[in-house]
Amino acid sequence: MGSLKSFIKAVRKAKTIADERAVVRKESAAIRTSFRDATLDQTTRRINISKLLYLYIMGEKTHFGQVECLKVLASPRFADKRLGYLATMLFLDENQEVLTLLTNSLDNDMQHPNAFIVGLALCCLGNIASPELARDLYTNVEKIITTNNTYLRKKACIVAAKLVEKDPDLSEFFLQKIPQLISDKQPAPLLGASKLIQSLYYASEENRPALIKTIPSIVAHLKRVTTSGYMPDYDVMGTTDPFLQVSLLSTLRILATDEQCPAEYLEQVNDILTQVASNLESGKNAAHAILYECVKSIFAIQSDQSLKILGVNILGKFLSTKDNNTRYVALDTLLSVINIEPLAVQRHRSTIVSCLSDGDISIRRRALELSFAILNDQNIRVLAREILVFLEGSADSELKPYATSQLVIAASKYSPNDKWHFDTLIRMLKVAGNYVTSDILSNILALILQCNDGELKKHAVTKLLSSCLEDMSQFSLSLITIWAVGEYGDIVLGSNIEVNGKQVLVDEKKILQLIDDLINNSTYSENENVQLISYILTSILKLSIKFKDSQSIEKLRLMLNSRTYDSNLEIQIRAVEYQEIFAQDAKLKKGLLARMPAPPVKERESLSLNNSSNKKT
Amino acid sequence: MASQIHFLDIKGKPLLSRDYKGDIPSNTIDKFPLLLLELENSHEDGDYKPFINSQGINYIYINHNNLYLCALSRKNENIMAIIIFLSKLIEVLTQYFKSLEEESIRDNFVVIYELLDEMMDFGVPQTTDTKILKEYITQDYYKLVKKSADHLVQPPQAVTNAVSWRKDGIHYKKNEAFLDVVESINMLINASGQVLNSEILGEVKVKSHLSGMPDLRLGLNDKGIFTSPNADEEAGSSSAGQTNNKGIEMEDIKFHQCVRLSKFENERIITFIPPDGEFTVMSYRLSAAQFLMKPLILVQCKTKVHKHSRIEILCSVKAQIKKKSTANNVEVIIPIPEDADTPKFTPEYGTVKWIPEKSHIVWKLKTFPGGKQFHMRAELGLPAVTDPEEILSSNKKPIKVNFSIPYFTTSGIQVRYLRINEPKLQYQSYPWVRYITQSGDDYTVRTK
Amino acid sequence: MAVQFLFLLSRQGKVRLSKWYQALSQKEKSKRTRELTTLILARRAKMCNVLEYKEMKVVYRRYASLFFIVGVESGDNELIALELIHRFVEQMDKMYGNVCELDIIFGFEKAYHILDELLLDGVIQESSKKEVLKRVAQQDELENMDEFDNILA
Amino acid sequence: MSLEKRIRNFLKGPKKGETFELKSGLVSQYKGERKDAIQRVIQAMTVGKDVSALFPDVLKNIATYDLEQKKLVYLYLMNYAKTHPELCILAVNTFVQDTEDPNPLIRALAIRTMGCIRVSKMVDYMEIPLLRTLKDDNPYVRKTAAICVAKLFDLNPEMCVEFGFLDLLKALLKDPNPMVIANSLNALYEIKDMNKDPNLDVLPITQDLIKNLLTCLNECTEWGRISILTTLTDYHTSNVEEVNHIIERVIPQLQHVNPSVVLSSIKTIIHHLDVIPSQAQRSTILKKLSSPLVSLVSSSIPEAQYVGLKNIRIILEKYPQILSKELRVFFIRYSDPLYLKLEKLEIMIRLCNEHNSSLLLSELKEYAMEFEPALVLKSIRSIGSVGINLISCVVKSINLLGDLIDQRGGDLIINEAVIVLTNILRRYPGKNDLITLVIPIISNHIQELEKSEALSGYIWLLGEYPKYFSGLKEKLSSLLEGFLEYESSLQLNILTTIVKVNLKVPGQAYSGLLQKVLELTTKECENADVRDKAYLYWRLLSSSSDDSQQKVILSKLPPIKSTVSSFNPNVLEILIQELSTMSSVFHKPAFTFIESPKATEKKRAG
Repeated sequence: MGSLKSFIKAVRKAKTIADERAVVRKESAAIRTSFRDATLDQTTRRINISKLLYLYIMGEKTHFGQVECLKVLASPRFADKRLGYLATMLFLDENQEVLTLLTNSLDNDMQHPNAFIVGLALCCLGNIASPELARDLYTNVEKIITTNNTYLRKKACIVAAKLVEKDPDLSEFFLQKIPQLISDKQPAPLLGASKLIQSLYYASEENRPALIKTIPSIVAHLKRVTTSGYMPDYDVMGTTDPFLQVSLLSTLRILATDEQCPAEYLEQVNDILTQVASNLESGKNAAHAILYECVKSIFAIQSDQSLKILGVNILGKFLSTKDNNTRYVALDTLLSVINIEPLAVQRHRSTIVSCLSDGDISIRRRALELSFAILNDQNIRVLAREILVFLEGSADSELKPYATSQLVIAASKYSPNDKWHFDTLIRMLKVAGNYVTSDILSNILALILQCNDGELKKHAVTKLLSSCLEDMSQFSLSLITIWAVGEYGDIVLGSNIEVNGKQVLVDEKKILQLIDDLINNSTYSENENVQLISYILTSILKLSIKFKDSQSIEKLRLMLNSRTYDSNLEIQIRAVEYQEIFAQDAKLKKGLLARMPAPPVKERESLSLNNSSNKKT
Repeated sequence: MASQIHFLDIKGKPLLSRDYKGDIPSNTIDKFPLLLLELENSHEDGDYKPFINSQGINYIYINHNNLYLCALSRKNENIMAIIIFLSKLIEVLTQYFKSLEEESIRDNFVVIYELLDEMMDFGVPQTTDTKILKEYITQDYYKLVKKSADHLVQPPQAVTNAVSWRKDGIHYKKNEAFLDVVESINMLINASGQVLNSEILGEVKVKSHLSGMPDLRLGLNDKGIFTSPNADEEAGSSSAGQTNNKGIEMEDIKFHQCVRLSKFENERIITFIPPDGEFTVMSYRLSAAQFLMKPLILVQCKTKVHKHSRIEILCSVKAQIKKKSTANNVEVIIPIPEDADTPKFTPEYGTVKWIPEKSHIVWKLKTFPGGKQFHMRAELGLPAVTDPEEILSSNKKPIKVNFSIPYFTTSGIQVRYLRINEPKLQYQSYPWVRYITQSGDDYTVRTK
Repeated sequence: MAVQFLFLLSRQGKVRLSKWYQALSQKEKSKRTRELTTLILARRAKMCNVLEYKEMKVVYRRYASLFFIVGVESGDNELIALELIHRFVEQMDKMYGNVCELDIIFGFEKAYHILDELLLDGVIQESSKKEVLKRVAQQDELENMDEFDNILA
Repeated sequence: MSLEKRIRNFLKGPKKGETFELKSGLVSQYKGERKDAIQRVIQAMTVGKDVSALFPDVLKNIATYDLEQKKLVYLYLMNYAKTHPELCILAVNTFVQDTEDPNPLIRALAIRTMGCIRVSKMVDYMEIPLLRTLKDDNPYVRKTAAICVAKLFDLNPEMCVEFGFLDLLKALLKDPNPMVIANSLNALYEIKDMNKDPNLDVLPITQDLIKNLLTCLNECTEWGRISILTTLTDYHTSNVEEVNHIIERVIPQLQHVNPSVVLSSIKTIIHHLDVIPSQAQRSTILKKLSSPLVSLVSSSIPEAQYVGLKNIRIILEKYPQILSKELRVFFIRYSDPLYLKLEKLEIMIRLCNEHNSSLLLSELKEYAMEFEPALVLKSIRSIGSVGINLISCVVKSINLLGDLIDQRGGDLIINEAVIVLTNILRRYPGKNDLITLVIPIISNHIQELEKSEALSGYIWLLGEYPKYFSGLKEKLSSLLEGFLEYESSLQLNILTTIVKVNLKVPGQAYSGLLQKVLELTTKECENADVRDKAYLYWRLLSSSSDDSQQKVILSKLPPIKSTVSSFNPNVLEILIQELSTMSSVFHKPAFTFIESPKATEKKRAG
């Protein structure tokens, strides 16, 4: 076995992927075999682990090296420990069984006189602690967190935060340390303390009153950092310690949004936000990061009107920059502003709409969600048009189910009149009928059922029919049309509709033709087909009392009949039952197939993009 | 047929492209990696298809050596032809560069462009025969290019000839033709040694060192072939796929393009003007049920897995062939878990080697006399921490067996004669024939 | 802000360094790496550096031939994540002296050492530019002393 | 310098230098340097760098005797012609000269490249060279020129027709050289696809043409044969003699080594087959297709095998007997990619008959023990299909499924097995022995049912065979919990079952449940389809006679025939006509996924 370097070289020399795999697998096998060698010297052991690290980076399996890592880190030598811990943190996670073997080493090392060894153990615990490890080792962390050694204290804070996440019952031990920790002025321990406050806050409601009391200290820290002069070690393009500022700001936001936060504290927070936001010179990413964090806070907490205006202005500036990242976060943030300052966001409508056709999907996503957020009864005509354009033109199939659902929900809320409402829905079905969720589909049908205006109903059904005759590739359009034709066939029979620019008479033959085409020439998935056929069967039954021509009626019967052997259970049940109903006398049938009563009106909540994307059935 | 042809790496990144028709935007292929990703994600549901239709564009691709060759088209094209064309492209390039992979594409882009130009025009396949292409597309121009235009390399007549596979004026001092009859056996054997499925894939290979434009006639002892289709018209069926009492039933005979197919169909005679050098004149497939009731090489194997510590393998192999025959280079390839280590082997005969990159061990027996049986024991370590993803998979992987048995064809097929006639040169010539039976790609034994 | 994972990717799509702060199976890690590789390599230079992926946001930045990619929670500050990447790059640059892809390939341990002094459980633990490097250097020295002890023993 | 800047410089620096270097190389006084520079330009172009700025400098190197260099320059021109249409015209002279070169290779290269330079002005200069090359003595030049006519048509159809090129091309169909004929045929096909003029008959397929092509078929390269076979398939005749002649000529092609020639031949034969009046003769011909069909599956390219399998499935539906003896060929190989395995199962299940059923079942059992979930599921389905197709196998199938559940278990397998078992009972309704075999298996795993199809089956069985289930009432009422969260198909199923049980079980034991389900479906449910059904039941129960109620609701489902999917007859006919094409692998007619040229045109414009 050679050195790590020669191994890496051999991998890089491989000309094909297959060659590379061979080199890697052979080496991996040699390492496994080497592990069995009880007489192995420490240097070779280290080389083995280093090679495993390289394998890990390449995405290869390393499970067989877990035990060996634990052995190496148990060595007294620092180099062994350092490498052993490094590998352990990468190869193991909180779910590994061998983790229990680690407890002892961690315990010992956290009590080691050498700070760096303590540091390694802390780092390891912080990365892969399981609830058991947390309970077994919290006392060690409790001790270290009050040490004078800044290097260890900063680490201990973050580790404590992790332990509290793993077992909230450990809160009490660390909560009492907070006053002391937050009075530290050094940036690194403050970063740690800030994180610990956040973890404790989320771990239990009981912790919160005590944590809220730290607000004045945090405000003071922020004040100090923002007014401090140039600090070369912490300066990023003219901004002092953006990492600390962002961390403190986010902690402040969490605490200040709590209901129990007293008004005087809120005032302090308002002041400091004003100060931070107005003193920063924008233009550089680091400054933008802080401004962005401020704006998020401004709209999360109860803030003054003037501060809100400041926040809106900052976002406005963000939107107008050339930097795409800043534009992206601005779009993202506007979403949370909409409920607080709707008018301010409305002002950016044209920018938002133009982003719907941006070349970057990240921007498009944000713009789409925002478009729906700003949609109201004033602008629905304009925005609906833009969204339909998006649905027709865009290739983002993952965004479309969201867009159709939202459009339907928004149209129900804000449509200016019923005709517009139906026309918009039908246009949507025409351009994106394959991206409608079943829930929304039901909703559209319910709307038709609920419509009491006969003329409008006729308008809707004929329009559906002509759209479907023009293009049968949009599933929801077909489904809704076939249902409507069944229920309202009597309304449309005999009327003239326009199909591809030509006048067409809707007669029994035409409807039979439509059904036939849907059955024979459509190309939906198996599931969709089952649904479509089920709908068609019901329509056939309903049409049987609406048709006059005996030949047409016989055709309907044959269509039902042909499905009585269908391998799909639902279709077969339906076909058989309907066949029996078909044979019943006309009077009974009329009664059974009378107009269906309208369903209850359901209110639908707007969705957010992240939750809706996996909902497509 | 194809609007564009692309060579792409395993992630779908284009390496070299040729646009033949200009009816598809040139950045269309950039979507390919994303489409591949989508496809891979649907792989486990079995929704994977080696073809994609996205926004009106068809992506037709084949995978070779971690490369994709992809053709784009808007129309409802002959997909089989496209796939075969792509595979021909691989074949030609492999013959040009020994092996086709990312690096050889980068290194030889000039020649590849030339070949792409010659093999397809406006999306229509042209010449795909390497022997002919090599006549005028060479990697070494300096030998051919002279100072003036008159001496430039010319398109070989063969490109457009009816005999598009052979050039004029070939000359050999000694005119010889070598015939190899090779039968590959594919067999599926269950754990108790029963044959579930078997087939013989036969090939008659020719190495021709003959001058001029020789006309060859090959005679075999296959009854089916030599029975005229009209002879048993009354039976209502013709011969090629039909059982014959004494002859050998050949199914699925395929001929090299040089063989006169209609002559064969009408008169059952195999005649052809051979390409120069090596080629396969015909191939056939036989359902082996009538020849092979039991495995030629029988393998029985017991595996015992002791979790977290080791795996034990006990294997025996028996040559169920005639005593006087010998199987050569027998290899028994036994799958083992991916994370095994520290192999210990005790073969009764032969050598055993662990091939970790393929997760198997290979037991090699150089010569294996008929009727003999040997045993082998193997033991390998397994890690204390089990691989969370190691499912049943490796257990179900079958054992593969390789072997070759010279001087013998399983089907009993024989070459009766090879008549060589060069009308102009009238030379003396010598045909040589060899026979061999070997394992096919799929001679496998299922494990429990 | 908590980083969920970080990896370095070459333009050819090879991973040069990776660290996961979430407990995921190897299979899942590979799957995500592969998906993100495809998604990020397909993005054009002018696009923004944020990608919404599963329930998180992926922030990336290209330096010469390497992409630095981090996954953060969806409510996290994407711009500070960019600063974090930049800080990591800066520190490596100082450590290796003009860092290049090869340095990281052959010296990945050093990169991990910096990372472990910069982040703990995905949380930034040190914002001073000097401190991280100083601590890494001190530990390097400790390792050397081991060697020294070894020779004496 | 900051790191950022340094990195930026690093990125930009060499780029500028590179272009500059290339530029000076292209105009170097040394030949070798110039050629080297051209090569590097092409290399840069290959990896996607934009080197169009070098256009004028590359162009300067066009006049050369070095064939390789000429090809490279031409290649460059083709690539960047669109961005530099004006400059392209500067190359015209060289092109025209080259079409008169004594070397046919140069003549062909020039005319081929000219056609690929998609600049409208180029058209004006093409007339004379194209006329000349179409009549060239050398067939290599003619076959290249033939394709060039299609390229010209693409650029300017009016001119192509006006100047008589189309007619010249048609005339080439009688060329003595088979390759020229094949290319002319191909060019005409391309033109046919591009043509928008309804009055222009691009490729009239006449008896004479067919005759000519049939003689040419054996002389052609494999690709030429495919083109000819396409034309033979596009030819329609009811003349039996003619059809016999065509089939006779095509049958030898079934032995061709190229699978696409084989498949195209099969397609041609099937296309003309129906014209032959004698049933016996037709089946003789069909028999000849079985071996070639099987050969498609032994190709060494999995993608080609897949296309083969997809086409076999179509052909099998039209001619179910064609491969009745060939089951074993479709056995799954361990090394097959998953998509092949699944497709092979599709074929195997369609070949199942009394003779091979037990062999098939034992194979299916093996596959059901594999680890790829999709393969396992499909194998379970297939086990069920065997039992459904053959009554002799039904008990064996059921036991096999029961064993699988016991041995492997897991939600995936249980759900799939329950679906299959339900279908078996639908095939053999009312058979007590089967019911008592199946229902206990299902009853033991009700908790594990998740998949809606499996749940559906189970719910239906509750209504169909209520006597066989214990605790029916609890089972039914538990279904009503969370009713509104179920998908509509399950809601429908529960509704039907409760209505059925109510009619079947005398007394009022289930009337509470009935009331509840009707309320839920009519008052709470929004789904129109579910509501339709609910109102139908409600109205039926409240207004009609017991007799009609019984008739409608308790009508027995006739035994299903098969669970193997089949094409709708219209689709099948189209697919048979579209064998070997894209639509044969998607199993969808072309019109459903291929844009019409009109729509394409719109997109290109927009």
